[in-house]
Amino acid sequence: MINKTVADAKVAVADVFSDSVLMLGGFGLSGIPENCIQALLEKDLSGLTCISNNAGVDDFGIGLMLKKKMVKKMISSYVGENAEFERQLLSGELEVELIPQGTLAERVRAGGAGIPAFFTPAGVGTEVADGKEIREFEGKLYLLERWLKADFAFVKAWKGDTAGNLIFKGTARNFNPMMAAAGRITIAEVEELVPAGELDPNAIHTPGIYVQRIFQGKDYEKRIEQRTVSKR
Amino acid sequence: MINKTVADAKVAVADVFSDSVLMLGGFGLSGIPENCIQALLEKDLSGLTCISNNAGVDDFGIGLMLKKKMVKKMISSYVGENAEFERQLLSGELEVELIPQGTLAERVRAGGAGIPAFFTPAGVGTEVADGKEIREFEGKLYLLERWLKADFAFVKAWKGDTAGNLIFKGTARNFNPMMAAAGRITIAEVEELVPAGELDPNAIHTPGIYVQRIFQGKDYEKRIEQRTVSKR
Amino acid sequence: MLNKDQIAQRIAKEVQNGQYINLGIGIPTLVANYIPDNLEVVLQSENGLLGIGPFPTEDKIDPDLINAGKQTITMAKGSVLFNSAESFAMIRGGHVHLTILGAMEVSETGDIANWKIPGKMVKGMGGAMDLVASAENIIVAMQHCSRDGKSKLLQKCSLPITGIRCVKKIVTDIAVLDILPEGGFKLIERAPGVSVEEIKEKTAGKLVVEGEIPEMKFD
Amino acid sequence: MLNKDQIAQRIAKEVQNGQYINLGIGIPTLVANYIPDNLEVVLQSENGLLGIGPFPTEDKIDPDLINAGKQTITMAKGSVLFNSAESFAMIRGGHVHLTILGAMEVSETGDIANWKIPGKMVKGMGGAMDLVASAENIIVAMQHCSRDGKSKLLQKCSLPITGIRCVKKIVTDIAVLDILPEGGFKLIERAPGVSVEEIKEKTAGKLVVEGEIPEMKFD
Repeated sequence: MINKTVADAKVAVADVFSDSVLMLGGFGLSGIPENCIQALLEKDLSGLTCISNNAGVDDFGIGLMLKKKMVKKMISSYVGENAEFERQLLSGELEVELIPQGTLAERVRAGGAGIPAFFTPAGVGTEVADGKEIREFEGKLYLLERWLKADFAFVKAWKGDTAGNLIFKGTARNFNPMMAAAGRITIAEVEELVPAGELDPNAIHTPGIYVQRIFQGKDYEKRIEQRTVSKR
Repeated sequence: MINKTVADAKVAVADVFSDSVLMLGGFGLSGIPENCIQALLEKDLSGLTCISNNAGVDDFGIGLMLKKKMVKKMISSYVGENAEFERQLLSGELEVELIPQGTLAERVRAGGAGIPAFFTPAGVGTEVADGKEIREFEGKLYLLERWLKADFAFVKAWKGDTAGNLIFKGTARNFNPMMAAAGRITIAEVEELVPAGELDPNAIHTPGIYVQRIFQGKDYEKRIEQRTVSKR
Repeated sequence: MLNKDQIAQRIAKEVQNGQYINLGIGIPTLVANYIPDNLEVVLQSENGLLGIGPFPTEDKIDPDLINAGKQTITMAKGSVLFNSAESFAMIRGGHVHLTILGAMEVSETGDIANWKIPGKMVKGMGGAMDLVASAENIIVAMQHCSRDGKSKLLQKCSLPITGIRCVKKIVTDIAVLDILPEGGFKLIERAPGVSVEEIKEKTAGKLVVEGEIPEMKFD
Repeated sequence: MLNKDQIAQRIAKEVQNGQYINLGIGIPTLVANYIPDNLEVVLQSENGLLGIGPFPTEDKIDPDLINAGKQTITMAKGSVLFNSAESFAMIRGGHVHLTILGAMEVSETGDIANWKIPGKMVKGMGGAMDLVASAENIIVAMQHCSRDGKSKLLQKCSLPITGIRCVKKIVTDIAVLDILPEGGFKLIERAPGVSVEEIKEKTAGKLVVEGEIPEMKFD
């Protein structure tokens, strides 16, 4: 089986270039590629377009890339609480494209699956529909939406093997599998890297064909945004 | 968790009606809903439209439904070797719509996912494109294809739980997961039915939300079409 | 006038056995607390889980297990995990039976506005537009009026729309109302001690009152 | 003239390290036998497997594990199973590097016909139309002429088309030819003992011959 292992995050992101289009997995701060983001921060990059459901928080995740002014444009469904984000947006330094979450997921899925466009009901009658083709099917209105692809996709999995096969954990799966398929170069960081053949072929979430580079990450912080507990 | 268990195949198919649209999982004879097909054969049905990648063989699978003249129309990608099928097709008793396999898979997926139409490159420049909208995206031509849905979807899984969650085995997965999502009523037969909570939530292929009825099948024949062995 | 918990409690009465339900952030999340134990329902979290359990005890917290509001959660027995495309395939494909969400405004034709206030920082629509465009049955939990006393049940929404002709029922702090297919808020129930007159005054859109309007009952 | 195994053997030389490959039914399936051991490649079966292993021994036969030709197979180390939608997502999305398939006819512009003969029973296109419409690199394995001696390398296909402008290379029993971007079969190699003259005679479409044409070499 093809071995896609690279030494670490630094090696994995070595050829990421300014003005490129990136996808970053995760929902909130859950399942984000922490190691790759750190390695990107250490490079001299600017003008990036980042496709990610959220934009991190002021001091973690994509928020750190915003602070370093590496990002020209965010494509997200919810940009949450992030003061620096807000400042850059209001000052015009940052461009933001907001997309319904399901449309975002499906556009990324379409990018990986070779579907250049599809119809979805989300956004009909709203400003999301502005300039888009609207068509009726079986009595209901739908918008035509286009695929999304990226120069580099960064995903974070729980376990992976040297062939690039990935298994995610809990709700940290979220956008990661679709982004893995939609990146021209997909870089996977995993908590545990095992030799090809050690993962159950029937339980793999992302087939290795979508992954060009894989490495075992370290020092995962896995920050929690809303720590909510019950007493019993 | 909602309990979707029914006693057996006979109960599961009780309300299937003539002239309805059925989806049947499987690739060749692998992963076909053997018990449900048997139960359908024992009902007095006619005028069915069957959506299935293949049409069985003369004496097994959907071939048996053809022999009983229950089927008005087959929607498939490959109808293979089946003498009775050929006879009915040539005599005009049976209508056949042939669809590229990937387009079939995606149309069924679209039916379950609420995507009424999408663009695909398969079939451009061929008779499959006749009468279909063709559009260029990024220099390449694509066809507009519509979703497929069914009144009843019949799927066969390896393991299932009472909440309808399913795990398939090997390449017997094939069309089953998409069809489970595209049926108004989806009936799952499984080799092993376990209480909800016994399957690993992270390893389930079909979420129970798509399944309306589930039962433990019996006497699986699992016929092999091309028994191919190596000596060593 | 109902408090937030009472609104949630009233909405819980609409839940039926066997339903798959998506609960939005805010009051809708509270609905889970009032679903009767004898009903088997499954709660969806659109970030990739069917079968939300209670919040975890301190020792069970898992950063890899959160809901759409980014709160730490647990999984119910028989739950299943999946990716975001599959999650919205479920929603868009009409497999989720009931969606409960908050709103800033609802129009008498069932349009909803709940994602954007012009001039304020826009945070994004998240999954709201997919949910309202797809769900067969949408119940809105909201205050009948804004803090400065203006009705939020309007002839036409003034804020940017999240979805059109989608809301089926509204539970506010003073009333339960259905959206009529032909347009109009049909008054179904009054909050204890609230008069029909008061509801009329506080509803800017077309209010339809037929016969005696009962008071809500809480067990 | 090459036999089927030799055609497969010649095609195997086109395989590069690290490729994901889809092999069609017939001669293409034989290519797997000639891929050098030092190359790491992964074979896709479009019914839901990446990592096809050798055929099973009698005791290892599993009816739940077949290839797209419905033959019983085994799984290679590091393989992964998936459903048909995911499988064709891979194909359509351009993730499979090399597709090798048979053909009844190929045109000088790279059109391929391999699924239907008018007047004969139609069995269906299976995954062929998806594969040819999607793959970046398609190699066709075929006989240069039909049994009655007619060329199958034509100016324009006479049979119903499977896909247009998609074939990149053809390996026949007498020659290796590239399809030129501007149209035309460019002769690359001759089968041992076959003359350029013979290839010219047997090619109905535009044949481009430049310089000396080497004989194929087999190790």
